Amino acid sequence: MGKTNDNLIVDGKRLDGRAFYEMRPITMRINAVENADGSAQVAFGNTEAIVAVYGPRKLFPRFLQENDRGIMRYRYNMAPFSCTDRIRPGNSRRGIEISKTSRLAFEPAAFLDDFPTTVVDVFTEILQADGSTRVTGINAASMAMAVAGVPMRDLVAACSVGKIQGQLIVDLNGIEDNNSEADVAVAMMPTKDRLTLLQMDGVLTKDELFTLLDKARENCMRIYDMQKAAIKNSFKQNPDAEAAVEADKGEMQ
Amino acid sequence: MGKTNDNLIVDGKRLDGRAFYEMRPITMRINAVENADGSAQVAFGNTEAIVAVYGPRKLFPRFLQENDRGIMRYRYNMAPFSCTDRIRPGNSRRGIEISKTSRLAFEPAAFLDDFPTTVVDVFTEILQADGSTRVTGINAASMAMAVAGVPMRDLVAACSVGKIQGQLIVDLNGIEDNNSEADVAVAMMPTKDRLTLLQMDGVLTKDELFTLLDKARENCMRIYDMQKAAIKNSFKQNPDAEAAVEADKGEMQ
Amino acid sequence: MGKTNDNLIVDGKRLDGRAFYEMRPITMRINAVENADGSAQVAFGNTEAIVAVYGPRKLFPRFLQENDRGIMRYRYNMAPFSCTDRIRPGNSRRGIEISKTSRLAFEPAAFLDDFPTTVVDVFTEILQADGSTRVTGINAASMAMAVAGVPMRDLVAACSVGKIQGQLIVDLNGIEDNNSEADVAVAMMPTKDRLTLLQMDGVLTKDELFTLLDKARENCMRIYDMQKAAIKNSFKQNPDAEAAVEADKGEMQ
Amino acid sequence: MKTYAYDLLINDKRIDGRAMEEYRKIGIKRGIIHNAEGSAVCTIGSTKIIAGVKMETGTPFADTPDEGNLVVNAEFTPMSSPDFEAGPPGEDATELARIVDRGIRESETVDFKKLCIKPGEKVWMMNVDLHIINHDGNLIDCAFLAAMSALADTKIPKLQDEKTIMRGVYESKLELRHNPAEVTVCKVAEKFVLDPDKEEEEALEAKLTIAVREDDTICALQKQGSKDVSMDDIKHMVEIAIAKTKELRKLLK
Amino acid sequence: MKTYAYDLLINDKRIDGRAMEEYRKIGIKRGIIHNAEGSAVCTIGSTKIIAGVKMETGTPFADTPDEGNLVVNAEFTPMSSPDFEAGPPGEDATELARIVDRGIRESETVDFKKLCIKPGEKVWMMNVDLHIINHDGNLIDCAFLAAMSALADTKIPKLQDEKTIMRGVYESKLELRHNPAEVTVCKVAEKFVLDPDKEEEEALEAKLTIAVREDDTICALQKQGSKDVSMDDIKHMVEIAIAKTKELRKLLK
Amino acid sequence: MKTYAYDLLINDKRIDGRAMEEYRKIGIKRGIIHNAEGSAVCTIGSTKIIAGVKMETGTPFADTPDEGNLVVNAEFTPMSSPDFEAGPPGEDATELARIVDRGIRESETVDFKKLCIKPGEKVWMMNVDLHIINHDGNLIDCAFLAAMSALADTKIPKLQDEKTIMRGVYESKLELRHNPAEVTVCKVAEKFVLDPDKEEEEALEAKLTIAVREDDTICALQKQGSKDVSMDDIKHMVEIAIAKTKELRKLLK
Repeated sequence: MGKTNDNLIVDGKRLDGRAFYEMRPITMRINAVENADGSAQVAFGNTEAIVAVYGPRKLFPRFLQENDRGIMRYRYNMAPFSCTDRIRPGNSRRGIEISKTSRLAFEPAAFLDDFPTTVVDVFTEILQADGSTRVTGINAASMAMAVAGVPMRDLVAACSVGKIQGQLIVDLNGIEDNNSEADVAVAMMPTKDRLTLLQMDGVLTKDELFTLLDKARENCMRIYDMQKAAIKNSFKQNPDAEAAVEADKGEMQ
Repeated sequence: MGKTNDNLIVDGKRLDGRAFYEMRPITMRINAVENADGSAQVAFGNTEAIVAVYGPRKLFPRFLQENDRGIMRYRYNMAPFSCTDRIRPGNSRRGIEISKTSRLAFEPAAFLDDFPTTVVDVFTEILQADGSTRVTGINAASMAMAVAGVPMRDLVAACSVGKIQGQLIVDLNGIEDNNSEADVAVAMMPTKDRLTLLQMDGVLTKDELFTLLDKARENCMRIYDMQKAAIKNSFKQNPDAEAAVEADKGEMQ
Repeated sequence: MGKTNDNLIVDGKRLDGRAFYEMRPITMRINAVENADGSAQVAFGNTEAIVAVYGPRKLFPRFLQENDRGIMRYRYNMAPFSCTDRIRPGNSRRGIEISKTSRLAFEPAAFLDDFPTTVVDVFTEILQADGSTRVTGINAASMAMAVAGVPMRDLVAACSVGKIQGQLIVDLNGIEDNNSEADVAVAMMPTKDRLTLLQMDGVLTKDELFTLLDKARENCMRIYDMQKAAIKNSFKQNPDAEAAVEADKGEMQ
Repeated sequence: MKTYAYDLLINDKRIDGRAMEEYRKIGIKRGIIHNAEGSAVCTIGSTKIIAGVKMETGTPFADTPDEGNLVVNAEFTPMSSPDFEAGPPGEDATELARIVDRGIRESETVDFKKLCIKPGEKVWMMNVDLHIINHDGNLIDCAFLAAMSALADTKIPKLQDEKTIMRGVYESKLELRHNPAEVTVCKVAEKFVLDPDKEEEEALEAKLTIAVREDDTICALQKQGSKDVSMDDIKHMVEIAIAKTKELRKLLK
Repeated sequence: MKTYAYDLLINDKRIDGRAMEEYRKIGIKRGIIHNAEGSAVCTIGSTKIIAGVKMETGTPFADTPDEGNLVVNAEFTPMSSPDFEAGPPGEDATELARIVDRGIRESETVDFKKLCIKPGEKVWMMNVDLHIINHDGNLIDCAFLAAMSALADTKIPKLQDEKTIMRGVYESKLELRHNPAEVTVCKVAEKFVLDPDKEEEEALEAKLTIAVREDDTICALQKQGSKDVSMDDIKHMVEIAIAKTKELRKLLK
Repeated sequence: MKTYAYDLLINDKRIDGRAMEEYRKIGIKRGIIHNAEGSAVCTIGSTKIIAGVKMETGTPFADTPDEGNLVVNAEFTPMSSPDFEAGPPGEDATELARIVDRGIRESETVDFKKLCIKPGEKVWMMNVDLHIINHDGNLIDCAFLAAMSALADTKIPKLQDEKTIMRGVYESKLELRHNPAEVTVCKVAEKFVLDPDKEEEEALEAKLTIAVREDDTICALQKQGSKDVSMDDIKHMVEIAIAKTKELRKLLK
């Protein structure tokens, strides 16, 4: 899954058979962590994230509280078995940066000012990593926050776009990510048409970048519709019944 | 002292000449650490532990205090020079676990509820390790707590039992421990006939286990008698005189 | 720059051409760190230290405060690129010891008792290391504290003296330090003729030591005069004008 | 604590109506993590733990030059309970990992000699990571089921030229020689109970985790909880465990 | 925050009278650290950062056996601001280091294949350490200028018998294939502004750091700040950066 | 501080009636730790320190390819004083270890060339661990006596095929070329005093630790304490130390 010299595009298709602007199969599930105030599990192909949200709840110890607003803490963490090589537990520089940019992707959306002295804790665990992990985590976090009842101006939807072997594409998987010419992560409040996260690595012309941003906007809107549907659906069901069923058939197909 | 293929039993005796149900020579001394509220030093053969107890004393910072009971903190630590290979200072997973199970070996015995907002600190240093270190430490800790005046329902006495090359034995030394088929650590309040610690590694049938537990009970009672005698003895002596003598002849024979 | 078998003295001169009792060229500059309450940059040849002082300022969290006096915190740190081999960021045992002895070099000089509940923070960064780094840092710290307005009985001046290949010398550079027979660091309040720091490594006879201490005293007095001149000079200039000029021509020639 | 759960338990009743020795619904699903050499999720009621096995190559220990090794790690992720915080494993997580480790190791389930690649030089290191997703009591039993299920799913990767691991291409399945299971028997007043949920756990007085092999031998014991037990209690708890592990073992087929 | 700086900025004015897209005075000086293989100090106004490059030898990654590597570290030294404390890099320092790293890496400025010493065995590791000396805003732009200037100053040391680095004796200059620059475009209300000082930074709502190569391609993006932006904002910010980097790039000649 | 101890000291009197330059009773016993290559316990009054030497093999430093090395570590165990807490060594423990290290190293007591196993590849690393058991003042002098006694007890293990250390089987005694001793001369008001207990230590103003070889050369100096001293004080303190070390040295025979 590291660097490769192989072709990433064969017969006009990507290695996993996708068209250039085709996302992987997406699954979304609400209520993945019973104890949490809100939780969700999202998979983009083999990339899978589970997110639990606790709060808004009173923040302790007291000297960490802000008197004029609530604060958000965001942990992005890769499970040790999520990657080809084992990830050693503990903070990595990459994890610290992604945790920060992910938190900032939600600060414009959440009405934290209304909850002084409180904290919203967002815990993201990447269970399986096959590219685009941070955006997968953000999509799950957005749903978990909504279910937890954190007031938001809009759901946040996120996706990746990029370029491989001269071709612009969407939703990079692991091997594409590791061998990409450019890799862009975008988060938006789709109905407001506002960006809350933008990170790019690689080399792109201005025009390529702008084309990709437009593709990202389209996909965020599609993801947003799926998020909404998943949340709505979950409220219809009897959650207790659902939990029993899940235990029966295993949690994670 | 690691794994060996050699016989551990020769001519019906263990390598150090002991019979199967024979403990090593045991020495016990009170007042090994002048500054402590209570202290003791115990050796089982070449395994030697020194324990100092401070408290019950007020616990700071205040937010650690419990209002309805006192708490106990227990540190089990191996001195860097105690083993064949040097032990690097700092917490090990093994040390964390033993500290926890040792603390739980005393919680049933100590009347901590009578001392709200206080702490009893128990510091165990293993000076020499030749098997059965945790039980040696517990025996010393029990005496140190008694001398410190921590009210207890009973002294706690501890010993190891196990199985080597098909034979049940008591008081495993280092090479026996590393090559045992089973290794059991037991702590008891002997006069109450109650167990407060039980840990087992290896493979035993139910009957073997129960036989060993009975052997452990016998030995704990013998150890208990020695603990009581050592404590009683120490109160008879003039502690100041004793300290002067000790400095003279070296501390640790 | 490590151990060498080469001669350190050639034709009665040291490798860098200096006489035995000759210090390297010394440069001193005030106001090297704009944000600080006081700061200075001092170079002894290729050894260069920058020091910023913050305070006296209220110390938080409150439980660290002393009610009858102010406290001083002193950090001696080597920049990662300061030595031949990269220094990994974080505390080293050497850094911890030097930070302590350097702090003690100032405690006799500063009137900390007049500022209860406050702290003076002294941050020393060694930018380039070519021997005698701790004394170079102390010289800069002394000036920075004076500029910050910390009341002092006297400036503290510091220097190194030592012995290479049988010859007593002053102001050891890196290769001399690493191959010295003895290395002595001295800090004084020169006008009071009082020592505040003394550290020695190596082997010296009593007479050699006393000779070197006299040499150190002479040099501290000379360094003291330079410190005073640099401070006086800085107050004459318009600091804003100076800053603009500096940005223009680069900071560090 | 004399809680509602306590009042029920001492009358042989449980919050959710189960029998005293009845487990909640258990769900196990293997092969859920694409990048792991083995994986499983286990749910007991709403307690949920994912186990992932990652195979790495390493150097054998000096006294076992022809044996691979096993490392069990546990992380109580902060998402799994409102009480947990991010950080290094505490004493409970450390103890859990070590109990699971011993149950696997001491039962001789894995033939470490089969994990040797080149004697004295290179062996397989199996990392079993236990990721606690939701904590609703009885973590140890759930973790052991997850770990054993993940091991049953584990494939040994092919090696390219004795150096590089060919991820995703496998040499063989990991062979398991035994089929141990762990049961934690809990005691409250004079009652014995299995599989407590989190509320019930707070009412417990003592616990004994017992690992039992398919031949009914005992291969690990660990007493927990802050109350003492009698020898008869221990014997009774062992009998319960031997009976119950027969049931649990069927789930591991 | 509606501060004085904010009131000025929304009226296209700045505290020090600069134009909205005007930088403060920039000073760059190379070759300032004797022991580093490359070094530079960069000042923007009173923001001051020293970059030092240390070359070490190491083992290449498995998937790029013929490539050297680059590690960028940043330390917000406690001297650089009254708000900082000593300790491991926080999320801001980590993010800064990673943004600078990406600007260098993704622009393909360094040909890592030229840093190979012996394929699969030994390569050059370049450590770029960013030492923040004084923080008065716009750290990222200043850090990138310092890093690029230090790289332009970097010489590759000679090796003695493929093992020992001959410090101070050089094989060649490090070759730079590109000349990227980073500009952080800031937004407050509907205004765009460059190079904010620390007071202005507190009034900002969003920032976008944009790395641009001399061929006007974009090679890294990172949105910061807790407010959202529109697609049109992004496009406008990119245009500003492309224009401005042309100016900054001249300083790197 | 003007305490009872202070009032006595300035009148040439001491709490326990000793003369100003008289040590408390000193006890030394070697060979007390079975698993260490060398060991000793030293008591001065009720101050008690155990030193253990563990020999390990390691790689030599690049600039001394044919020399072994020495590492001195000190741990102020939490048992040794009611004021200490468990954790990494603080500045006092670090300083103590480094002073003892220098006294041994700088006196050239150990011929590091004799610790070479294979030049450039393998050398002996001597770990001297100082375990403070009880702290009643004058730790440095006690630690140095313990360390030197442990070194005098040290045996170099045999090696099996240049790889494995044969623990418990020895090649030879460690040869000591010199017999240094350390004396810490303390000053309070204008009085000089040796071997203060803990109560007296709090009254002290300055301390100078002086290592002296049997040829009366000085091989390490370290000033401590927060008061300044005069040149004459230093000279007087050195004279006291030269005289006193003659006495202490007899204990090391």
